[in-house]
Amino acid sequence: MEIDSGNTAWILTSAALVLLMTPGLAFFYGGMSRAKSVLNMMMMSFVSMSIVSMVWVLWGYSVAFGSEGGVPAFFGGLDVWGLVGLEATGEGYPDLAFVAFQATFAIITVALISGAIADRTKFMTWCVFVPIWITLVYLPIAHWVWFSEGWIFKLGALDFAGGTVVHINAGCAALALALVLGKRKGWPKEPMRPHNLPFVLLGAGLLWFGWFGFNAGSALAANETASLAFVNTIVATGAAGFTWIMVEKLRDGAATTLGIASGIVAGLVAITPAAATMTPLGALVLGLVAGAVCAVAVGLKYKLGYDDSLDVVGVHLVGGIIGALAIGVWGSAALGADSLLSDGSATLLGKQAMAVGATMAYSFVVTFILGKVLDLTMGFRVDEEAEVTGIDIVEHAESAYDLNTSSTSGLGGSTAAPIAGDIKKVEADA
Amino acid sequence: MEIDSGNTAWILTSAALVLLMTPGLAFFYGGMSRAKSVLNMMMMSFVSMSIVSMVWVLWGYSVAFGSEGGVPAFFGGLDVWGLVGLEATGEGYPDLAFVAFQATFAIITVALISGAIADRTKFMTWCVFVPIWITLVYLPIAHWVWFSEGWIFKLGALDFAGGTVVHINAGCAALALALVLGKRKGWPKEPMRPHNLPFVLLGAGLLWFGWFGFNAGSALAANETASLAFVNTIVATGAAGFTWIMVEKLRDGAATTLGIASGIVAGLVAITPAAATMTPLGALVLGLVAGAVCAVAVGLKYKLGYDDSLDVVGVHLVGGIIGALAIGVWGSAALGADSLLSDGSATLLGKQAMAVGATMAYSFVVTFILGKVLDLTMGFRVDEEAEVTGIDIVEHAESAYDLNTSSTSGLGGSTAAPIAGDIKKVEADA
Amino acid sequence: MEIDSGNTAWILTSAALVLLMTPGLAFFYGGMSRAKSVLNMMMMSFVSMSIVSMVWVLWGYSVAFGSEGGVPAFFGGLDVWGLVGLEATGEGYPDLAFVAFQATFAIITVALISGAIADRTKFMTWCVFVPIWITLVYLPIAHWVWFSEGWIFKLGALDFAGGTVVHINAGCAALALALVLGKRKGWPKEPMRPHNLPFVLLGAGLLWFGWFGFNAGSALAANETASLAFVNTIVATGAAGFTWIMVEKLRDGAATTLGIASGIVAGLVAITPAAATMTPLGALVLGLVAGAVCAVAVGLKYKLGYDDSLDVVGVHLVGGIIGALAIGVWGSAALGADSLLSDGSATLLGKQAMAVGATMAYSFVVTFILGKVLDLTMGFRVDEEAEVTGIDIVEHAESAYDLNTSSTSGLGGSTAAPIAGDIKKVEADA
Amino acid sequence: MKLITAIIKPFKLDDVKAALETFGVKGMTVSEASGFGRQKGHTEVYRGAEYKVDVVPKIRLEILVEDEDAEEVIDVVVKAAQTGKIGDGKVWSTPVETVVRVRTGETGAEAL
Amino acid sequence: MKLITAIIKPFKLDDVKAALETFGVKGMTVSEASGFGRQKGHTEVYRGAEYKVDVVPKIRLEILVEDEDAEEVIDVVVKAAQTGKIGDGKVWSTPVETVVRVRTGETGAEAL
Amino acid sequence: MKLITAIIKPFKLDDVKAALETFGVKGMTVSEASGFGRQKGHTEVYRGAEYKVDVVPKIRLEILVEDEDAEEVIDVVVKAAQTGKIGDGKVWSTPVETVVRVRTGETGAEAL
Ligand SMILES: Nc1ncnc2c1ncn2[C@@H]1O[C@H](COP(=O)(O)OP(=O)(O)O)[C@@H](O)[C@H]1O
Ligand SMILES: Nc1ncnc2c1ncn2[C@@H]1O[C@H](COP(=O)(O)OP(=O)(O)O)[C@@H](O)[C@H]1O
Ligand SMILES: Nc1ncnc2c1ncn2[C@@H]1O[C@H](COP(=O)(O)OP(=O)(O)O)[C@@H](O)[C@H]1O
Repeated sequence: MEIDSGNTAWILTSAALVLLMTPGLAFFYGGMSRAKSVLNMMMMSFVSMSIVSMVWVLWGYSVAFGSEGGVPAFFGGLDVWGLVGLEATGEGYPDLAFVAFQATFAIITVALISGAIADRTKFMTWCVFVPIWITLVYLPIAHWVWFSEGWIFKLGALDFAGGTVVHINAGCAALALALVLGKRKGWPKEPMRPHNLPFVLLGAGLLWFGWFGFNAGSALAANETASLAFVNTIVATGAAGFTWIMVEKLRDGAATTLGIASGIVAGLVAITPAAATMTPLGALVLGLVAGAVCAVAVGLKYKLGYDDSLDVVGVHLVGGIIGALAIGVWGSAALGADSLLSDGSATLLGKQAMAVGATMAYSFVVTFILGKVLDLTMGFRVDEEAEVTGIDIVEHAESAYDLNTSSTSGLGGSTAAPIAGDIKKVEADA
Repeated sequence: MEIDSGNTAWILTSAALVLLMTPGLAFFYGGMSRAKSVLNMMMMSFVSMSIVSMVWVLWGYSVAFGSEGGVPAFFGGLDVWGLVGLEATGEGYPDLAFVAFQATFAIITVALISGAIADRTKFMTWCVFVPIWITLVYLPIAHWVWFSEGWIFKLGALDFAGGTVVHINAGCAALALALVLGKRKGWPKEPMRPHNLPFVLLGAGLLWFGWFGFNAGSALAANETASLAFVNTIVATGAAGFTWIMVEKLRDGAATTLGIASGIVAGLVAITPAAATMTPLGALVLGLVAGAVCAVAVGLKYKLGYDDSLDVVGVHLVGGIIGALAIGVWGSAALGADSLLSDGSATLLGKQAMAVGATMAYSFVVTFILGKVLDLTMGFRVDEEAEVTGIDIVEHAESAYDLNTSSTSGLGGSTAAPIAGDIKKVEADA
Repeated sequence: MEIDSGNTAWILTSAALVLLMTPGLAFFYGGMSRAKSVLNMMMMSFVSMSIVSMVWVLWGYSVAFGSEGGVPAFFGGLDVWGLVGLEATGEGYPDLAFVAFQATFAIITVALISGAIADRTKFMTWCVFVPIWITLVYLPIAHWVWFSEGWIFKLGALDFAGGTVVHINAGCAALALALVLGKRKGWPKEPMRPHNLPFVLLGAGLLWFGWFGFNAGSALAANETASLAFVNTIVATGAAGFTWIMVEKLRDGAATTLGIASGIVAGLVAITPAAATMTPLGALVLGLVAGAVCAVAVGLKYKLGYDDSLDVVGVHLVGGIIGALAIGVWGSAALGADSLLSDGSATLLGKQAMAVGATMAYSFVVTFILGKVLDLTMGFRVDEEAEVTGIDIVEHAESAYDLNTSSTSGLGGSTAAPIAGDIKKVEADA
Repeated sequence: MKLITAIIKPFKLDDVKAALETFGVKGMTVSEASGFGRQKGHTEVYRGAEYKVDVVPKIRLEILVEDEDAEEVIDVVVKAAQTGKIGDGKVWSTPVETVVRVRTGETGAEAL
Repeated sequence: MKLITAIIKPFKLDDVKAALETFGVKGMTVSEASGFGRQKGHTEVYRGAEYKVDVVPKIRLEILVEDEDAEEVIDVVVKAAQTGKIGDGKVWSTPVETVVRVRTGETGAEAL
Repeated sequence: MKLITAIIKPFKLDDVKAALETFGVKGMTVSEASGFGRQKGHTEVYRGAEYKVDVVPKIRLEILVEDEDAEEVIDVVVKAAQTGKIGDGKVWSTPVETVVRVRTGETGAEAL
């Protein structure tokens, strides 16, 4: 097939959109952090962009999508490492467009995990975790689900834009790391409320915007499928935002901005696997369900006692499962989902459940072991004093804000001179 | 006509851009609010995204663009409710791409209104207002102007991208609600200055960015018309930002960031209807005029005594009228606008005035009645104590910022433990 | 060649992306400023958008790309001033799409300069500087490098997306203005730390996002070249962000958010000229080099004693030079760069050095003279009292934040009534 | 010399300031504070978890006055700040030994 | 009447507040402050330049008490705020001449 | 024991701090304040409406000193904070009855 400029334009646009999701996520998570740990939170997202972009070019794409040298059902080989010798797939768009698009998925997936371990993560350990996790967890799962020889692909489970690969995977990994690192000092007794809710909304807005690339871009063409995925990404998201705040209004007496932002993300997560296999009405229902269920699910951590700080489990894992299973329940047969309601058969639902289960098990186990190993070797968590003082100052030698307008006032400000060169980090003293 | 992937890519990209305008608007408005009511302001935008997306899929698209079952000159029927049975229009792009693109217009229009009623709106009443207003006011006007059988369309008035449907409409509705809700306590004596001007600039930047989708996307093709609209959306906007701050410099002695942000929006509003019917030079002049006139127009409210808090009237209504009439005065005949200056005839100008007048009258009257009914039944305004305390805490049980970096300090912070379950809203005490 | 809708869609999308870079820059720079001068910093970017958009339509495009009436090797004439009489170039996209795309480049280039003169620039003088600088410096250099008859174009130096025209040019002009305006009071003794690091990250994120338009859009088609440029814009950027923070970690003991944000921009700058003439592996290496070198280069100002406040020289000039020369060293012959390593010849490297040198010399000299003239006539710098008080209040009669949530508290707030009309600027008293 | 310190509700600052000016007080120093006392705070909700914010924002005024004005100034502040609802605040006075105006070095009543 | 002023480490506020409540103190006023003293600040790094931030965030408490309670209240605060590390802060008391409750105009012990 | 309280211009804080250190003062507590007085505020403009901001940002210093040092410390502060322009601020001293160092429980001069 010749290269189609329209499809290529759409894939490149989508890749840019998905790349923007990670800064968006940095604001979504950063805004929810406390003022003393916002930079650490945002850095985990930004450094994921840095590290994964290199991994992807060096060996990531090859292991996920390379067709030779690996074990076809489970992972690819190193035949196109460094993107050397990439050959045209003949899909109507340049291979490198697909490489770019997929790179942005890998980036956001690992960044999503960081929300579970807010306020307490050693930055250098995170920097080591990222490339290993991508290699051991993300690349194989992406291969299973999206590569034409991958076992889940062949099984026939449907995941249009990454519900299993991205969200269920990240959600399970997040749970694993939350358990490895343990609860924050003071959690859940001490209130840890969002320091900047407009930032949370900024993040939600950018995520929604970028997600059009994620979902509609996954059609890899500017066509009917992309348009359907686009409409579904509007309506499921809107619906989930709405039910989340309605649950809040009924339960807590007030509809919150954190609630609508969270509901928006829950809707986006849920529609991800289903974006092209549901009618808009089906997507609307999916959004309504996902918003309500996730609004309740984020309370689980208080019951079960794990400190998934910013609710990666409650939103991405739960939302991802809802979306994956919903395809099997009310997906549209006309769109290729022979679901319970449209086809009367539970076969697809079973396959969906199997894909979900396998992803969950693999992601959780491997991440937990990796996390433990890193914790025992490098240490994955800062010491208590750093946690109390604030991880930004201790790990990054910075504080997020200095809003004092008095020129050289020492309030929240610094008073000594800058010393270029000969610089050493000084430990802060609470 | 076969589906053109390039045009489809452009429409989908444009739809994503226009969707981003609403979060952009949330920041534009939110930054202008006071720190105690920023969340309420932003929520009104975000919940519009939630609600209108559902309305659009359920019946909105059908009533605005459905060709059967309605009264062709005034509104469509319910023939494609739920987007079921949508048929290809054969325009070279998938119908669902058009559905998505139009959905984002409906969302932003109702969100625009919220700027007039800052700091005092009951959130649940707003949630009820939105779907009714979309149904009674937006859908019919969109049908009049853009549907091929709509009476304004047939009249021959020109509105390329929504000057009447979106801006004049929102501006009039804003005035109506400002009158229904009344002045804020302390207005205009008490200063109510923007709490976060960088957010206002962020909003203006995102609006400009998204507006390329709004205007150039309205060509529904990636072609010469889209390119012209794009250039005009650069130059009119830039020019309006410039004259606004020059008016300020001359009148007040200082060019402000609020001024340039407002001027940018005024320019975007004015060029909206005219984006494809003016040469770039004509657009430049239009921007110069719109920036200067709107800079003066925002002062009207102090003279006339209505509390249009964030100047929806002065910017969107006035800017929209300028743009609509300018087409009739110096639109380009070569581009289809037989205007006074290029054609010597006032016919088009008359039609433009008629379209403007009809939209204003309809929007104002229906919105005013709807607002009054809601005010008398549910109440549209919070009580005075909530207004003084801050609507964020009272209506949303949240405060926007907690910038304190001391771990558990009670300053601007909270000190008690989170209580999961068994939760009730507690009224704040000033 | 007929107009290709896919390529047009990509150019328009890219133009929108590049336009967003300037607000992004406003946040990147604004976040680094102190709280008392953030608005002035952001205004310099926003007013550049206003002014350059008008200049571009009126005479800018004509002087840069007009084919008649000028001196072909050095600058174009006024044959298409006002974009009147623009003729189809037959390149497969509408001319106006190219006009729009190029307008956004001119805007960001001049805005980049402002980072060198933070906290002390008279706003009105900046407003005069912008159009003159664009005319005298930017338009000629753009013509040399990108117009088919321009002398650097004919020389055969390679600059894919604007390394010389935009970054080296802006970096040199920044150095010139930093020298003209002189050091800030208290620099370098007094600490002048970023007031809002999340804003810096927001800026970096938006810049990266927009830069896909800048680099991949410069292919002026949605094709293989664009896809290569896109992948390179991911990987070089990621790599540079990474090495910058690794330098910091080794040297200072902590990886900072300002570091990763700066590294991201350094990587983007370096890959700009080389985006289509390097393999992804070559781009990765370029990113690693650029990040590390720029991380060190930003310390130069302390040694040499010029107050390039936000490091335009260290990032854009140094990064731009690295990118331009790297093409000559390890560019890919298969992609048209007969570099030292791939071709064994230093010819291309010599041409690259000549292009860099000519741009530097011209930009520095003309900007310095222009700056001096403006300084002697209008004054380019505010007085010391304004600098101490804060330039936002003095130049713009605004302050960036009012985060106080108490209704009419006078703290950081204002207490008197708004006075419409009859308004004069009052000087602030420290 | 006395130092009158007052803790008041933020939205009463303007009224108190006006009343003091009318009385003839020429200056004062104001700062933000948080109060605990009989007045209850409010509740915030984050993802279904409820937080009790038990601090209430207050404004703290410091007014240096001559001994003979102290009582009256206290009175003026109390009257202007009163709403009659819980949380109106406290006013107290403490003895001051020296006051200096930095600009001139003047001391005592001259310094006010 | 005495005014007890205490400068403490921010993360000790909750403990101090709890201890005072247990003791029977019904109200207090809290504000943010910055301390200089023996305790060192921290260092921040911006683009390779190191800045020494020598101020340390502190919390400032003001507690009005009856004369006879002053000593004990000081004791309660000192005990609750103590970590034994440098920078724990200071507590001092000053004489107060009048206290008025704004809401009611009550004075003296009634006003607390 | 005396408590010296000083209201100064923010940009003078560094100078005052340095002068106090030279004199031998080992610690102090600083907070942000807003001043009203002879010094005028500035004007801000929003959409053509002008707002008079009549508060002026100030810094508030509290320095505990031994009785015999009080006068000199006042002097040091006044000298270091003086610009001679309106709004330089005030310095005053009040008697302190007890001072305790939280870390050790030491009182009196030992506590400083
Ligand atoms: N013992 C105290 N010492 C210092 N400040 C106090 C004391 N008691 C109350 N306050 C301050 O006075 C404010 C009002 O007190 P509160 O008990 O709420 O109401 P009221 O004074 O009307 O009885 C408190 O928020 C606090 O700032
Ligand atoms: N002379 C003083 N006057 C006022 N406040 C002081 C004085 N000395 C110390 N402080 C306050 O007490 C805090 C703790 O003092 P510091 O000397 O650091 O430790 P410590 O009290 O444990 O010896 C300081 O941060 C400052 O706020
Ligand atoms: N009576 C007062 N009580 C408390 N603080 C005062 C009083 N008068 C002035 N101040 C403080 O001193 C500052 C400077 O006073 P001002 O009258 O402006 O100038 P100056 O002291 O130079 O005459 C004020 O901003 C305010 O903070």
